[in-house]
Amino acid sequence: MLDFLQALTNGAFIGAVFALAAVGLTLVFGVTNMINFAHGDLIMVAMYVGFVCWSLFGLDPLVAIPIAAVTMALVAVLVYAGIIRPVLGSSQLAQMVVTFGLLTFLRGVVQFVFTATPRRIDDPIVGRLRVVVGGVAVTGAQLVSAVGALLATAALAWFVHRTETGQALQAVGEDAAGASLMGINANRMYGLAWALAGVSTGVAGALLINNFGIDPLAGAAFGIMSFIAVALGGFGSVLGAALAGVLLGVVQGVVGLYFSGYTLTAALGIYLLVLIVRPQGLRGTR
Amino acid sequence: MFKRVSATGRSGRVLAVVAVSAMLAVSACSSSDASGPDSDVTEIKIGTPLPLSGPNAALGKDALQGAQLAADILNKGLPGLKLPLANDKGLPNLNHAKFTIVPADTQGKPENGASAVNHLVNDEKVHVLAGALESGVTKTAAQQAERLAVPFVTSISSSPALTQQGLKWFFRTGPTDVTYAQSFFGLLDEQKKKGISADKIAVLYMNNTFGTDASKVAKSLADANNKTIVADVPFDPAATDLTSQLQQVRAAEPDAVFVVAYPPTATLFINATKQLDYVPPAVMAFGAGFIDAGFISSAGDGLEGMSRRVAWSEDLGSRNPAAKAVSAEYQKRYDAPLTENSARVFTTIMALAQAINNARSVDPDQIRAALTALDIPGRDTIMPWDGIKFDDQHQNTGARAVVEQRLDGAWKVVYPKDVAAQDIVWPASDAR
Amino acid sequence: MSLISVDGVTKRFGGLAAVDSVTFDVEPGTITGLIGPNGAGKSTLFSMIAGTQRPTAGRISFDGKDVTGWQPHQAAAAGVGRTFQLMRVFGSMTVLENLTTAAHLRHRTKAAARAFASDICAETGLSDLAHRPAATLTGATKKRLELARALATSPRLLLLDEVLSGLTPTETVAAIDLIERVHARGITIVLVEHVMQVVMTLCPRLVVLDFGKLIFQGSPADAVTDQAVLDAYLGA
Amino acid sequence: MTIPDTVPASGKAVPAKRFPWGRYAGIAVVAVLLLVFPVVVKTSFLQTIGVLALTMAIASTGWNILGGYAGQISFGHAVFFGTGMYGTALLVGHGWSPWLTMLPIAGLAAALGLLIGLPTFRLRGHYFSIATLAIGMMVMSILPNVKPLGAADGLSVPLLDNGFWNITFSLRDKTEYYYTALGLFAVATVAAWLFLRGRIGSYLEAIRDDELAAAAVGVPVRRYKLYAVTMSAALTSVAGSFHVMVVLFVDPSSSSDLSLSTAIALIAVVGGAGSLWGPLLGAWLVIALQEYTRTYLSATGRTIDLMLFGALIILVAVVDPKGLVNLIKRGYRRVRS
Repeated sequence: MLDFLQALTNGAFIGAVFALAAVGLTLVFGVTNMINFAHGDLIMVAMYVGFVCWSLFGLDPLVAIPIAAVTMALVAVLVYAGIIRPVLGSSQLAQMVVTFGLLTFLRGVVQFVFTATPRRIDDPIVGRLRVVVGGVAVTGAQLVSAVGALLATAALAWFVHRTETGQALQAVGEDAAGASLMGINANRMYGLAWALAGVSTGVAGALLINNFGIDPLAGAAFGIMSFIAVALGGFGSVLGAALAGVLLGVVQGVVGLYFSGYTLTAALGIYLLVLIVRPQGLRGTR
Repeated sequence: MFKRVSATGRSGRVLAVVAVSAMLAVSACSSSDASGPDSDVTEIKIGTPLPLSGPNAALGKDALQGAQLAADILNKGLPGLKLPLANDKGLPNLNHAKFTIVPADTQGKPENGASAVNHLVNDEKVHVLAGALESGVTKTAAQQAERLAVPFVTSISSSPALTQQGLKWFFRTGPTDVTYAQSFFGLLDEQKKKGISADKIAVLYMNNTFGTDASKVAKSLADANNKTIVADVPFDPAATDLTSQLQQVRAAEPDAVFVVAYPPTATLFINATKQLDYVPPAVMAFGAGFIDAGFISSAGDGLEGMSRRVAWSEDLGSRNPAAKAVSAEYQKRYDAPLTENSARVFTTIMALAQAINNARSVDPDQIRAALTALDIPGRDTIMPWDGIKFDDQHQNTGARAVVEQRLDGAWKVVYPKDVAAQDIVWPASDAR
Repeated sequence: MSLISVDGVTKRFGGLAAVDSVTFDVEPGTITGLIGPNGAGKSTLFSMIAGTQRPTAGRISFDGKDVTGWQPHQAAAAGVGRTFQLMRVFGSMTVLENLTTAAHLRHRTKAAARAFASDICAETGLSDLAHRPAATLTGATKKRLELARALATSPRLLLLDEVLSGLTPTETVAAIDLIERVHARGITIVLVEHVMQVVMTLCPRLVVLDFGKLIFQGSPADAVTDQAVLDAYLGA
Repeated sequence: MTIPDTVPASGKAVPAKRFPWGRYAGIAVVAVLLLVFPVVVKTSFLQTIGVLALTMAIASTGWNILGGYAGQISFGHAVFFGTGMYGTALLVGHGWSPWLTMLPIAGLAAALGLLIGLPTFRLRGHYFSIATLAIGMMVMSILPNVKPLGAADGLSVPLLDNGFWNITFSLRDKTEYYYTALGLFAVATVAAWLFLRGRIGSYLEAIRDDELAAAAVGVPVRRYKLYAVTMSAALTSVAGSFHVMVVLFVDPSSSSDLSLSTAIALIAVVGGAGSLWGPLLGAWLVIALQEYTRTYLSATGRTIDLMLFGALIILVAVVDPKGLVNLIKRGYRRVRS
């Protein structure tokens, strides 16, 4: 029983990070109606940003969070202006392909600059922290990641649903033409969506390096999880993505306890199941 | 509209440039190898297919540097190094021919292993092959070498299956997982004699070729040594958390846990032990994860008390003058410690040199014959081995593995007795 | 026997009924105008006849057979051709290819389909544009292409959804002429329109919907004097 | 029932299209280039590129039918490629000739395609693509646990005697492998052409352009999507069958990796999705780029192939989503007029 609780907690904690990643992805989809396959690799880049902060200026990942967030926001906006905007008009295929190109390119650049040697942050502030509640143990790194991820997710959700700009964002997502009639600059909103996605990847990356290795492929697993979370939660639904992210984490945690070889299989299985029963995802409306 | 068209025109040209440059590049290399193998040998080319990019690039780099160091020492010598051919500046029996290392990137993908060997032999005209890291890649590379009838000596891949396929041109200087596992079981028996319970074993391994092979061996040996496997826990090599898996292990209350992981998952394993604050009485690590320098530095005292099997030991090296000199030179050159992988490949190249020197030729059949006849005593290597002598399966019978335990931030040899620096600290938690 | 009979057909989206128990028949060889203010449920009714939407209640029969809730391709095969309010041409294909694709419904071989397509092309006056990618056409031409494409399926019934709206007077004249020629060949036509006078001149019989309910059917002459119709249009 | 055949009182006739000299000239030139390549180029490395390029060209020709023509963008085609690799490896292990394995295995792949298509074709656009991606990864994640397929170790194809019947040749010179691949590619392309030239082709393109309109002109959308995936899967698996005879080994990562799925798709896209030329062009460019950079530039541990490849993909997608083929066509037209 205790083991089960422990597995549950672990799943939930890693799930929180999936959730954060997924929210960024779903935002871009909801607003620009395109999937960014390079999302996970933006997280990877963010991890390297955190690494650079640490290795050059000795900044702890916690301190690096805002820096990574801002940097990634800039990167995302550049990406949008540079290669996404030109294909907004073209086919879905072109849009997918462009982000695949981006994925490959980012991995290439990072491997060129940092080589494939795995990098790590030597004992970060939260590294030695460890909390035990009723026999369920949690490390500082996990705690920070989960709390940070949840806060960031909540903040993003609040921004999208509660602020005026957020409303505008959604309006553009639902009907760009209509929105522009209402005097909303769709283009700027698209840029904003990417910027927010950038922030989410930045925060996620900076949080992850507290207890994850950093290498050019480090983002892949999180990228995949965030796609599945987004599809599972229903494309464009912020809350759905967040829930799905946590769910995926929990599933993998629990399955790992009993059928350790099938964690990924289980995660994908759940998604495909939902897909067949409810094509629009948990909270999707399409 | 007009803008779009003009833009297209421009980037169209850019595209053309990309295409053309690719083509040029290609044609450039097509012209590169007009020359065939020449009659009197002045250069000996050794092809080293290794993962120089991709997930295991770091390990591949170590291996390549080991090979290059060996070649340089063979060509230019290293004053004071007491190893055969170390100071002959080329091969005495072969008009002092010099060595060239020709690397090729496999990216750790089996299909690339095959194409890399093919390219090295057919285009680069290498005389022998040394290297390949991941067992899967070595499998295809060896196949290819076999069909091309070129000697191929591996030193890192430890999957026993490799030397059991009865390949004619494939040799292995390094130990197999069996040897490795035996060293662990030997250690367990020692404990047993001391009356410490060491019968229940758990295996925690990556669900890929390397992991499953290692675990298979461990399991079969467990039966042979009447030990019981109390937990068999595979995990996805791309996992993002191993806590649940470690819980599964803990639940089985094993005396010793065999861990097979590459660096990323090794980190997750350490994280899990920290989180659960659980260290099995003995942690015995197979595999690259626990050799990677970056990992070791970051794991810090999380590693304390854990053991690993190695074919080369810095601890021992410091007691073997030749090894000492080589690792010093390596450190000086690449400002990185001589890792197990670099040491193994270094040794392999030195052995190949002796074989070719004995063969007095670069003819593949002669080299092959020389390799089968090769017999190098342990003292003429930098390894803690009995020596290098291939059995009928072309597996080096002299290859030995030692077990090191992490104690106060350093790896100390704890098995076998004759070379051990001290007794193993058991249970591991006492070391913390 | 009537070609189409719509019998108490209802379509609900969530709570509200877009089409509310509508009943009317269409006799073979006639032109019927289906009119009504925006959101009256005209297009919904169309899509139910054409099989793109399934009625919540009621019965639709075509040529005496119950076809309630059939699939669009079944409708097409049975001889129902349609155009879309928001033009839906096959953008990546040329005009001729658009028609050939449609012609394939009755002509298996490429050659036959192509031949028939070119005839349609000629008849609908699209010959000069035959090899132009459909995506590059003007709105008016796209509408014309849609009509031609529907014709290429050799339909018995044509459902025309606002093929005239947004056309210049000259284009309108041309379009009406085309519709009349099509009708002359004995193809039954039901068209949805806003442009009243056009409908008046074109259709001997009108069916008027308002808020999903059928409020009138009969001749244009009677329509203009009918109170319900006037209310619906003048929003009184 | 009778349908009044509307043969119209013919107005102005459709102008005949100019005879496409360009196309036939193009076919001739490419054919010659492909044929003389191994005669002119003797480097084993380059010949290997040729073999690999043609293999991938076959695979993406398969993808192209579903993704390029029917517009159903799949990121799970490695499953079918893997089916070919595993199937042939297994049967050759049981003493079959690789040639004999190709059709039955292709049939199996086709069946698999149907199986995957049935649930996923209810989904449109991104939903479909992600679903295929997930299915692909699912297979990838299950394979390491499937004992009969060698689990994580994979399967090795027993080394047969050299000879055409065994698709096994000397490795010193890749010419035989090359021409075998070329032959297969020709067959695959002709098959695809025959499949697409008539009604099916028009219907698939109609589905890609607008499913609703397609249905309105009598296209049974679902059924035709299923036709497409069947053919698509079959062709891709043939590529796998041949590939496994070249590398003589198959394991989960080399057969059903996500990167393989994307490679199959991207090659078609770079070359030109929805054009029979696309896969060929894309494969040669992409494979040459990738192999060349890997072999000659990445020995340093710093790879630039990924960067170049990524840049190339982005460039194509931004400049002309219809791919290189379209660029060439445009250039040709510009020259011509």
